[in-house]
Amino acid sequence: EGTKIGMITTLSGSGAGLGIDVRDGFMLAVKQGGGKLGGKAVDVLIEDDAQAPDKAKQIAEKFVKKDEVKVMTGIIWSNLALAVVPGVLKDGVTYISTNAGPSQLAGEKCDPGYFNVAWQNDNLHEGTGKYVNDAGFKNVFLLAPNYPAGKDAIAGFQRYYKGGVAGSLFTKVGQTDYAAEIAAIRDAKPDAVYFFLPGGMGIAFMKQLQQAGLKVPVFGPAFSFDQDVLPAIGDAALGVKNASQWSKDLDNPANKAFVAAFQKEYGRLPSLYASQGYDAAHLIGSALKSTDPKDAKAFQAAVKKADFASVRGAFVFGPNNHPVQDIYVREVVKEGDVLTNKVIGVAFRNHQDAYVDLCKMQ
Amino acid sequence: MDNSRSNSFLRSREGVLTVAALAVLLAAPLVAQAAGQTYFISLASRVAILALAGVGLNLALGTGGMISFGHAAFFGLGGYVAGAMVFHAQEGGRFLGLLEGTQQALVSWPLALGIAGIAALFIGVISLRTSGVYFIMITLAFAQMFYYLGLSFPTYGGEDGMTLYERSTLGGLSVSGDLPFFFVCFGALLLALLLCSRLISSRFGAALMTARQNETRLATVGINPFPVRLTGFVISAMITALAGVLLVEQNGFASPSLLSWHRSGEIMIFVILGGVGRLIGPVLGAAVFILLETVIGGYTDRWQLVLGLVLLGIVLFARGGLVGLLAGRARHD
Amino acid sequence: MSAAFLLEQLLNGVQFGVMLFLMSAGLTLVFGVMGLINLAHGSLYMVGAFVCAWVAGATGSFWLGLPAGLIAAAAAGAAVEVLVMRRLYDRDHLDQVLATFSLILIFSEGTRWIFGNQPLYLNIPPLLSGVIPLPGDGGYPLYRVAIIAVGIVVAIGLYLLISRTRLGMQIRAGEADREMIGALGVDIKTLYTVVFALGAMLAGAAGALVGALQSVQVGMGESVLILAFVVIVIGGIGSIKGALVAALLVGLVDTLGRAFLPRLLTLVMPASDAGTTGSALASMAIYLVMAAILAWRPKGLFPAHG
Amino acid sequence: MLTVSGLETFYGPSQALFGVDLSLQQGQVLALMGRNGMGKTTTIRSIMRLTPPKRGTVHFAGQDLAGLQAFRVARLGLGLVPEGRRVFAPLSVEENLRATAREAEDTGGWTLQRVYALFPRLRERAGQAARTLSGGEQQMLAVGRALMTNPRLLILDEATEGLAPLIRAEIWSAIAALKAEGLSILVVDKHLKDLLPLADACVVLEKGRSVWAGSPQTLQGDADLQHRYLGV
Amino acid sequence: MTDLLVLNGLQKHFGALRATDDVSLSVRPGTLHALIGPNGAGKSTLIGQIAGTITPDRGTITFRGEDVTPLTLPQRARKGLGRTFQISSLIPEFSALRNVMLAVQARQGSSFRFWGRVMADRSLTGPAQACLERVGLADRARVPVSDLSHGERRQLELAVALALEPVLLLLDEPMAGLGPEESRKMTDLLHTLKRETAMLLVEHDMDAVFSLADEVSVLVYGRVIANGPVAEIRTSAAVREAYLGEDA
Ligand SMILES: Nc1ncnc2c1ncn2[C@@H]1O[C@H](COP(=O)(O)OP(=O)(O)OP(=O)(O)O)[C@@H](O)[C@H]1O
Ligand SMILES: Nc1ncnc2c1ncn2[C@@H]1O[C@H](COP(=O)(O)OP(=O)(O)OP(=O)(O)O)[C@@H](O)[C@H]1O
Ligand SMILES: CC(C)C[C@H](N)C(=O)O
Ligand SMILES: [Mg+2]
Ligand SMILES: [Mg+2]
Repeated sequence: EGTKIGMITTLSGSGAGLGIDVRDGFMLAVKQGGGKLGGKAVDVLIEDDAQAPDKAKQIAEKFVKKDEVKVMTGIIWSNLALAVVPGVLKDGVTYISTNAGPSQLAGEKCDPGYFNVAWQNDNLHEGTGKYVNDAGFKNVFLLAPNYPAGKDAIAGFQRYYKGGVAGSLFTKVGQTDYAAEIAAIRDAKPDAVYFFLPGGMGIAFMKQLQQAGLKVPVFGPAFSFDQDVLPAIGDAALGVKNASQWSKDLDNPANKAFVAAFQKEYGRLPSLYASQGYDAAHLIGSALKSTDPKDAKAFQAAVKKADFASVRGAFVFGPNNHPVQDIYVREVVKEGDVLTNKVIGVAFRNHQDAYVDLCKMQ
Repeated sequence: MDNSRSNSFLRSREGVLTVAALAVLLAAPLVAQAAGQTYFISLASRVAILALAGVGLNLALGTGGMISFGHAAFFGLGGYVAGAMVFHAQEGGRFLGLLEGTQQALVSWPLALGIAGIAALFIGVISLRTSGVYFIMITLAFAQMFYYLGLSFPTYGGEDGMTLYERSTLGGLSVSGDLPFFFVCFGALLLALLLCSRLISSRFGAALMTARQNETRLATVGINPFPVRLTGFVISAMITALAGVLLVEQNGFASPSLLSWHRSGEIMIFVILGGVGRLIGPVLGAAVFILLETVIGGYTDRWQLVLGLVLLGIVLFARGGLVGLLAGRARHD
Repeated sequence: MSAAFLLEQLLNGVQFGVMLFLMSAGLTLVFGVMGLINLAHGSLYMVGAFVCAWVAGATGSFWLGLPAGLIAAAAAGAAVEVLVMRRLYDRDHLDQVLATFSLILIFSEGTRWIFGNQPLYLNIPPLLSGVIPLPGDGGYPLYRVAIIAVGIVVAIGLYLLISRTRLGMQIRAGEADREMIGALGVDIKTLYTVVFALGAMLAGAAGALVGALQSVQVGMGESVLILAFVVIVIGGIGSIKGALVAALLVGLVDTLGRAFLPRLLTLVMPASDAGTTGSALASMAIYLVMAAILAWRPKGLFPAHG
Repeated sequence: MLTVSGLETFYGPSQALFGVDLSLQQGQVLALMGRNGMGKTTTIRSIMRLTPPKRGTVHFAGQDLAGLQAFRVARLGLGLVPEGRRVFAPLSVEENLRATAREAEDTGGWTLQRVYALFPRLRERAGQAARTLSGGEQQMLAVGRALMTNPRLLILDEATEGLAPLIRAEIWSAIAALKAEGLSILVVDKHLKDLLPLADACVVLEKGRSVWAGSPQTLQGDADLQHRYLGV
Repeated sequence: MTDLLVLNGLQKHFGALRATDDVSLSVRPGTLHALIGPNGAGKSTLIGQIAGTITPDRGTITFRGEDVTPLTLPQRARKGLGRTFQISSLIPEFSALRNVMLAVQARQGSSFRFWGRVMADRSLTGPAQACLERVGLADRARVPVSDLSHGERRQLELAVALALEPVLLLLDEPMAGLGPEESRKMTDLLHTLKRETAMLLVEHDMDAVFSLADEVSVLVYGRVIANGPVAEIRTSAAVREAYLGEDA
């Protein structure tokens, strides 16, 4: 019987694509290790949170009390993370976030037991903001869902974008018709549009924008243009610039091996969510090599070293256990029939999130 | 039911089923405690809590024929108010700018029920003008308004919800342990069941049941159906609100998902699955649903498919839900 | 704010309304006329979209995908009627709720099983992919205009079918007294299967048409389902005319609310708050409207009975 | 034309018919009689296969009705005026008449115009929803609706219930006219005074059994029989 | 003694149809007043207006000297207007006894008691059982309505109305669907009831009407065309032509 790892992620409902990629990325690493991570046998318990906070909370409770899990990971959404993480930390669990990166957990509520292996929510928006600013746009229209991560997105973008705002709209979470917003964009005559709409929302928006015949440059974080949605958006996405900490074409051995193995195993290209799951597995493996999660202190110290070959290249944890890493600018291109992203530049080197100073854990 | 009849209820199949179901629910956590499986204690608490929500809805839906698709509003409102009191006790600030926070359940819980009751009164007065499917949908409309309100209420976290770091205390008693908290939930469920069973056999119950079956008849004998229904609706809402309070206390977390229409639907599914208008129906419904979800979810990713097939089988082949299956058709005097 | 902007938003409202109508028409038929609550109507919408997208993807032609989607939805509807609903006609509405809730679970997971987890790609056909110029320098997608046209044709056709034809009479008579219509020589079972399949086909049509605008993914039917119920209740259950009027009303309220409420609120509050409050209010708007209408007319705008 | 033998029918577990036999010749009027709750309606429901009998056979025009669904039975030419009217409440009067109408095989069948001529009151109310008709108007509609299917056998279950004396008389004369045209009719009615003169044969039910069959003259002449079986 | 019920110029239109056309009529205490007329004459519509289910367009209804036109159905019931329905309207899941108990409870005005058990409450069961006895249903008290025969339901309907101790009882076709024997029993029952409460009876069974009524009003096309003692109505040529035919 190996070390138990509890994975709570979204496997059903409209957000399932993200969770499935995280899971598949993670399990790919486990499989490559022959059921072991860092040379230690692991037993990954996977449960579907159906994107519902209280469901996630219940699963966490079961992992803690019934299965006595000491390491957890997998949550996609910030609101679920905020429901689950503080509670499990109290129970001595080490939590490795694969996707959700709410500002609270990077700042005031930071914790020695909480690590984010992806990014703080604002980071990719900051990256695009910097790029859009540097590219000289002066009048940008902003669009995001009306929920906290949406507001983080707008805030993150505007932290580095200093031009004017042609208008901003908060849409309903899960909205699928953006005709009214597109009309508003047309009416505002912006010189660019920045939007954060993960999953199906983004697909719908991009298609409708194109159908409306509105020719305006669009930008977004990688979430709006990654491998999970690109095929469904279609050619409407071609040429769009977005910021990401990872890309399929990043030139490092770990990444090359990952992309090839993922494609072989699952018959599709990996998304950034998959890369995050894969990295999380290796991060855990790196700490398991020498420690056991039952000794939380030692385990967390080992995790903090981030001593593994990340598919995004080198990165370190900052004082608040969030990555200090490069943020790239990518462009959507077509390789043969397949839409995918290509790195075209770097927005930030060794970028750190904006909340680190609020974290008392120095 | 007079006294001799209440004994005969206990001896009837439905009575035996009721006692047995409650006994199992009570025994499970004790066994779990002994076996060191504390997780099953919280599972049992959750069953008790959601059953309680169902018992509340069952009073409106089963007894009074008011098919509310908006009970999440009361569930969530109760939860949010109780949560907000704890939140303010921890983080300062005042509830609605008026009340200091408190961790004293004897203060915050009744407050939560009171506010939910007032909301139900308001929603009921408007909604009870309609009937049938119109009632279903107007109650949904009100619940949706509360949902979107919850989503955009920054003080309590909006979509993120709010995390509470400690449970309220009940008088001088701490209920932070799993077992004591279970007893609170179970006690609440028992009280609600007792209240409902007395209510059904009372004068008010007779009027409420008549309002469901034959409104004109009720009016013709000189009883105005409206206040009867409204009262039933408010009591029902307050019971469900208590369940919301308990769930928030158990999870240490309140978020708009408490208020979503999925929640209303889920509570309604418990009631229908268990057996509409049957006392123990919601308890069986909640228990079976949650167990199925947990058990099947543990075996396969496709748990929704299996759950769907099982539920479908139950509706098609068991008339009157689980209670109907196990104890036959309802008997009335 | 320009006139073109206003016109575009009005068209958006109408188009959204027409789409809701396609969805609601089947629901109101099955519900008002056959007395069945079918929560799985959204799943039939999803089936239409998935099959259309899949066939269009495989053949490269939307025009093959569309009929395939309609047929698949109708077939799924007929199967649901024969295997499940038929046993529930003389049951309580609540049993139907539970049964069709189970069907949602089955359909969603089944679709995921067959088509996988990723959203499918469905684009509008080249024939309809132009933009119609609007006054000013605005424009409006031809495809959305086509949806409006389809909706209006369906509305008229259905209205005539239900209110003018003998088939329509028999359907309505069956709702009033199922046993009696049988005793007078009408094969009500088959008739109901056909009606159910027709309702399913309309939902499938809505799904397929909308699939080209949005993402075709599991769960896409859920939010539309709730809106469709809102529509048929506002319109008066069983009334095709009511469904059309209510669908347009809901479409316009939702679209115009989203478009104008945040702006309006900037008049009374700081812009940052107006954005969030405005969009929260806009999400609530249709529910506010529904509650107000039902408080005023407890049986909807066009009560079918009485 | 209609032969029923050994009919036994159940409502769930409880048995309502214990053996009913009757037969009706082409062009005859058969009166089915008995007190409240003796099984008259159940016999009719069994013939129409609305409540399929457990045992016994029904033959209509030489065809065994076993295994048929109700709508198939109706299409063979059985027209039912049910107990309690059961008009289609939301439909208008005219729609009620048209919804289930079937063309007659030969000319001279029932049409809207003929039904309106029989019940002018219905013409006046043609566009009105059946739910808002008065009790008696609904009864006329139920009769008209059955006629519009152009049946070969008309079955009337308490068709004059709740009708004013004058209308009742009209219905009786209409039935007499139908009989004169050669239509076969099965009648259940409590107004023996009106019924017996019209009937060609009588069957009396008691507790789900046919206990007496004979001519109306015999029945009329036998006060004891009437008292014993019919409570008159 | 003043009249118990006075209708003054009542009108009710349904679209172009005048279902009740300027009806004035009064019922004296202690009498049984029959209302007859062809189908669709407006009898049920009139009963509905008196009971309070239908709002008249014009005119007033005075009951025991008080204008009750603006009162709701339950308010009128509490003032002593009881009614039975043309089609039985009972509570199917309840036993016969509980159906009557509800009426007793309503009369006591105590429907907001939440705890006490009704079946243990003698102030409810006693009077209810008595009412069942009066209509001859005493031994069927515990039988659910769904198991009662048609005739028994009509009797129960009457028992419920009696439990309200009405001052005036409105009866809409109580004989409908009853066989000859049951009709006779019902007539006998109404005979004994005549001693305690006034009644307004709508009925097409002329044997019953003529043996029970003290006074008869004839309604045709929403209008009262005749009004008077039984003997007078019976022989009136106008009534014969409009309603009775050769029947009486
Ligand atoms: N749906 C039913 N379920 C159970 N029992 C029934 C049902 N319908 C009728 N019965 C019973 O079957 C028996 C025969 O009833 P039926 O209606 O055939 O009598 P009937 O002769 O038509 O009486 P009536 O003159 O009152 O119409 C009665 O005892 C009745 O209680
Ligand atoms: N809601 C309504 N809308 C339209 N017309 C109506 C409505 N209710 C009743 N009517 C009409 O009013 C007239 C009177 O109906 P009512 O039921 O009072 O008759 P009645 O005298 O009781 O007849 P019966 O003896 O047949 O029961 C009828 O012609 C009927 O069709
Ligand atoms: C898809 C992600 C960008 C979601 C986001 N991290 C959230 O917290 O909800
Ligand atoms: Mg009968
Ligand atoms: Mg009448």
